[in-house]
Amino acid sequence: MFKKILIANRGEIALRVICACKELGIKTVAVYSDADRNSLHVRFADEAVCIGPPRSSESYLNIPAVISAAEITNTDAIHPGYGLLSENANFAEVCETSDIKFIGPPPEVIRLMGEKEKARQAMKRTNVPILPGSEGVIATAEEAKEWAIQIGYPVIVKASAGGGGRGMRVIRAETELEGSFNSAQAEAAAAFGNGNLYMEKFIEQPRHIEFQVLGDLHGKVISLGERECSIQRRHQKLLEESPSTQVTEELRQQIGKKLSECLAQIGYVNAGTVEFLMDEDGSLHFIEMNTRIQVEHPVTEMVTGIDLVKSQILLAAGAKLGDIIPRLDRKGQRGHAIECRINAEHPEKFTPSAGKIKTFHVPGGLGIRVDTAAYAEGVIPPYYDSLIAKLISHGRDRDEAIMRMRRALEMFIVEGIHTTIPLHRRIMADPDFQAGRFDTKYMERFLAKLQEERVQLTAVSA
Amino acid sequence: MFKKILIANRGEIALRVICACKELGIKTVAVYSDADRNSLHVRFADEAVCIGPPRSSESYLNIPAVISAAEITNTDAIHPGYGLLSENANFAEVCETSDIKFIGPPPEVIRLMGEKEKARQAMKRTNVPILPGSEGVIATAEEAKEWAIQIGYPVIVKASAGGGGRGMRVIRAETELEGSFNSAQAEAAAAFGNGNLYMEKFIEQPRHIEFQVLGDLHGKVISLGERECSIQRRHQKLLEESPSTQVTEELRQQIGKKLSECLAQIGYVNAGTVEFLMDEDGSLHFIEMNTRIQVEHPVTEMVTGIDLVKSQILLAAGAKLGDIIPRLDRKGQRGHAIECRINAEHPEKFTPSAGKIKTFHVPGGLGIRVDTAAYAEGVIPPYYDSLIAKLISHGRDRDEAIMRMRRALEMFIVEGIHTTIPLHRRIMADPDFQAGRFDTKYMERFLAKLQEERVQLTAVSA
Amino acid sequence: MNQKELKELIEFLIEKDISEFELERGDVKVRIKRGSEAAAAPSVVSVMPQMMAPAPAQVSAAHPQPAPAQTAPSASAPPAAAVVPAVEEELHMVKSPIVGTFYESPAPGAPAFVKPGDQVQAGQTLCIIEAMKLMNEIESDATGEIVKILASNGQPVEYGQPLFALRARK
Amino acid sequence: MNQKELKELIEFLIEKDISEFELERGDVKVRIKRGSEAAAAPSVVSVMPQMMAPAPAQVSAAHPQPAPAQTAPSASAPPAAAVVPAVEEELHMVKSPIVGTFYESPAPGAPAFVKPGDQVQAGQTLCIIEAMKLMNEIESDATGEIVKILASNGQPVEYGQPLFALRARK
Repeated sequence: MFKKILIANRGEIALRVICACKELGIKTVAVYSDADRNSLHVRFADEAVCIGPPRSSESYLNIPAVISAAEITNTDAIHPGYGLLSENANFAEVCETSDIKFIGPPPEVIRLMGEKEKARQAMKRTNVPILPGSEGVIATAEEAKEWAIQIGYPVIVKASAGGGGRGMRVIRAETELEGSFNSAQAEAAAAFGNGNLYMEKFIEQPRHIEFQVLGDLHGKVISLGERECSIQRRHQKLLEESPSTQVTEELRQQIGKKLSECLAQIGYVNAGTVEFLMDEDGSLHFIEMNTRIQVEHPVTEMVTGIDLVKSQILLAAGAKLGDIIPRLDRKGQRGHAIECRINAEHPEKFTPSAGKIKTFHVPGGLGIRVDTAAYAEGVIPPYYDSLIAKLISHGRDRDEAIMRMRRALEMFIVEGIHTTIPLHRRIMADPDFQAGRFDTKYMERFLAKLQEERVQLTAVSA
Repeated sequence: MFKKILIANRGEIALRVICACKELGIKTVAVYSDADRNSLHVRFADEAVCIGPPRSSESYLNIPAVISAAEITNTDAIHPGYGLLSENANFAEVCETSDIKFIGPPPEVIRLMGEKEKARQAMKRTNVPILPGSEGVIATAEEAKEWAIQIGYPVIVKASAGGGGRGMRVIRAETELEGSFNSAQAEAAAAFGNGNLYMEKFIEQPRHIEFQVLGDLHGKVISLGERECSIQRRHQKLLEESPSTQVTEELRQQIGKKLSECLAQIGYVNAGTVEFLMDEDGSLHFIEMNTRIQVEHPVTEMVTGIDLVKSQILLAAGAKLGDIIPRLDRKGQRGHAIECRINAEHPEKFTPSAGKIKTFHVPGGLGIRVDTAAYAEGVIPPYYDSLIAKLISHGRDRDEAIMRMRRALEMFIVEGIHTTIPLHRRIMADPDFQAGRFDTKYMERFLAKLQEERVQLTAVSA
Repeated sequence: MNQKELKELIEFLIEKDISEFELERGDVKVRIKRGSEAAAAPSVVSVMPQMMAPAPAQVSAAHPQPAPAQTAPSASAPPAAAVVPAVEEELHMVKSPIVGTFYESPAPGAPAFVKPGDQVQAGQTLCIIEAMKLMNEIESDATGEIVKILASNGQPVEYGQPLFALRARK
Repeated sequence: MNQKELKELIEFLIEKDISEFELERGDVKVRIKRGSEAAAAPSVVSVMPQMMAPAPAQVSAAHPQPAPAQTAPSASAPPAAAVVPAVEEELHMVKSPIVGTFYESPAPGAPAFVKPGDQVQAGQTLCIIEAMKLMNEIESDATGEIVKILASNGQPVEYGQPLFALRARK
């Protein structure tokens, strides 16, 4: 087992990894930028190394600085968290050559899954359902036109190397095709240094459903069921839950089995998440895989009782899945879990809200979990992402989880900065959300509805 | 279902009940003394009524004030929490005559269980094992001598109306009997206005094990397994866990079954706890029953997944056990849970430490639950008991629960007042505790050991 | 404001034991906080107590308000005070010694025990508070003139809630 | 307000035990907060930052200390500062621009680049920091006299850690 792990991250996920290490009796090294000197991950680690100025590119993304910090502290392994260097195959490689264990899949698997089209083809070969789409990269608008006819409009083109919505265009008719294709290509080239595009069938009202997997170093991969992450705004997830109201036990088993086979073949190791879109008929279509722990991993932990971050560490150290995950826990999820992402943002305008937290009162009690690195009198720096806390509720069923989340949101008090807490309170009170009637366009409709209500209120009071 | 519930309590348990009500969509009324004006239970209730000055006897124990508060707020039901009025049969009666539902057993059952000797006889009649002891009250030292011969030394005499160690004497030989008996009788008379004593076999190294029960208004009572509460100091529990390492599934089922029968016969309703001593042979002997929710109820909640306070409310409203507790949850506890009571006390001298809290940082993350009404800049008044927070860890097994508790205790930071956090850190690190080697005398030995270590350290450094 | 004025101001503040002072001229805005922490009634208060401010409907509002979902950093005055009108002169408050329902007269339809302007003696009955079906006569704890009745007939009152404002005679 | 006025003002504020003071001239805006809390200097600050103090062993302590179980309200100085000796005069600090291992000489056994008392030029190599098997020469960013070497040979250093104290020549 590792004696000491360096956490190449910050915020709540750094603290999450520190918790897992402490519970395994492993020493921890925090790295931090000048802006994070007073952070909790620095406070609670056994050692801490300042690796650079506030900007991520000069600190948390600075591979030599991170590796040097690991070397001078005699670290055995590095946990990359999510974001930052977590899906950087180059970083995983440097770790390997520096004799430091990277807690994640091997670099070549990270690289394979990082190229969307290759990942699609890998999935397709083992019969994981993928969206109807182009095979390989599309070079020209002409070629794209042919594919579109074959797939059927509407279609969507995406950047092979992409993410976050860039290099992406929905095309509903042939007349739009050439213009959209060319601008997507240009955008992709600018954003990722790679203009490669591929095409997929476009689903008008998809649900975003993803499967959590774990793989050991002995060729075994298991699925731990799904998470529903359809509540998004501009491709940013706001709220996740498990299980999905739309996934039957049969579908869960079927997809889980296919994923286990496919990923074992690919040589997948450690934790990962396979993302699907669900179409209006309830069928799942693979879109991409994230080769790291996910922000929303807690909902899976709550319903399976499995500590995913501890599992990551144990698997990286060579443990067998059969030894660390009792057969009992593998089937039969228990209850329902919901996670609300509490961001330091204005709850209506979504503008970031950095600054000093004056009051920070977290809710507690039965079925409530809070993952956070924020604290009263602490400062949210403007340099990093706006997630400051994850509020997770667990109940015997979805209704109980919702009621519990509602009371926890009422009791979660943050003063000094804006947060998305009021937004989540409104979502939880929404009959459509409560009935499970949503898809990835939900937030657009929901925000429009809120806006309309405000307008009407103003009209009434005028 | 009730529309509005008044919580006749303060501190964390008042907040606990408020959480349960919110999750059931029931309005809440807090009552508070002048000293608790800025308390969280006042803050988070829908309504709040000041019922008197700081001293409990003039506020929280003032039955007319509590009932009046219920009347002026049109409350349907009162939840008494633990302590204070929770086992006051008279209060339950006044509620009844005022047409307010008392959330607990009927007054006559509270009264029956409040008289220890009657409770013992009731249990004995239905074959719940009780300690060998006198039948009924012992009037004179002569009579006591005969009982002692029959039971066999060592024996213990206890006050029928008592509790908290008063009117209690261990007698190891006939020579001590007369003096001890008479002084116990005098003490009992002074403390409880009732000098009645009874005698029991004395167990030198008992473990304190208690069973959680729930009864509905339709004649059904179930057992939800046991809690081990042997870590006590002067009869005050410090730390509880579930399950007990000493209770086999067979014993759990056997005792559970007998309790269900016995309590159904008695007409027991709502939540209750049946306390046993376990002797050196692993046999359980009934000692007394608490007719209310217990401080340590969360450990049972964590391993059963059942919300006991919600259940109390639903049962008081007439729900059937079969409807609110799925059969699935009744058997097979899940994992292991530990609760540490965080008291505002000096961790070595145990002197109360009231005052203003400067820093209050609670730990979070997977498997950690905190029940508290304390907060940064809040004041712990000197008038009430010293419990300020309950830290609960849940893990797949006892080892995981212990490691999780250790990391949570490391991350629990309270400044401004003394707390028992450092004491719990030491207990968690103790090999005897870790191995489950303890009984109700554990703390005496543990504190003596700590003292010895300190002396040695001083000697070395001298 | 020049240097000299400023110094004078500060000295004045010290003399008057003002612990915090704010001023904005544009459209005026003053904020004054008295006494060191001693009087510090709601002083440091700002950290959490803001949050602690009595958000829930106090009993005086027997018509319960919506659940306190909002983090209202509402008035930091103690709950009961909410009922008290701004008092210019120092009046003596006769407070409720018990929780119950306030009645101004001995029986429905009967005249009120007292009305504003009345002179009352310490020990004189001012009102009745019903608690648990019992009618409790509440006596004045001071001698003087009734200035204002702060509770209304049939209204629920809590412990310590001011019922009458009295101009006490010394 | 000129330098002199400002100094006077500050002295006056100290004398009068004013802990906070704000002023805006455009349309006036004053804010004054008096002492008492002064002693509690970082008063409201004390809430968490105390707890935030660098409990974990900083990298400079390569021999890791026991886990920071204690809630040590330890010194609130920034981590690196722990290494810096009390400085009476104002010295210039040459700080480490990278994380790595500090070497005072170009090769094992070779004489140190500099020693206390040496005069150095801006741009002159002062030491080597090894990071990822690469030897990085660290140059002085000021001209002056080396007063003290704050890192020792072979010791790990973090970003921003002071390496040399220099009496800078103007």
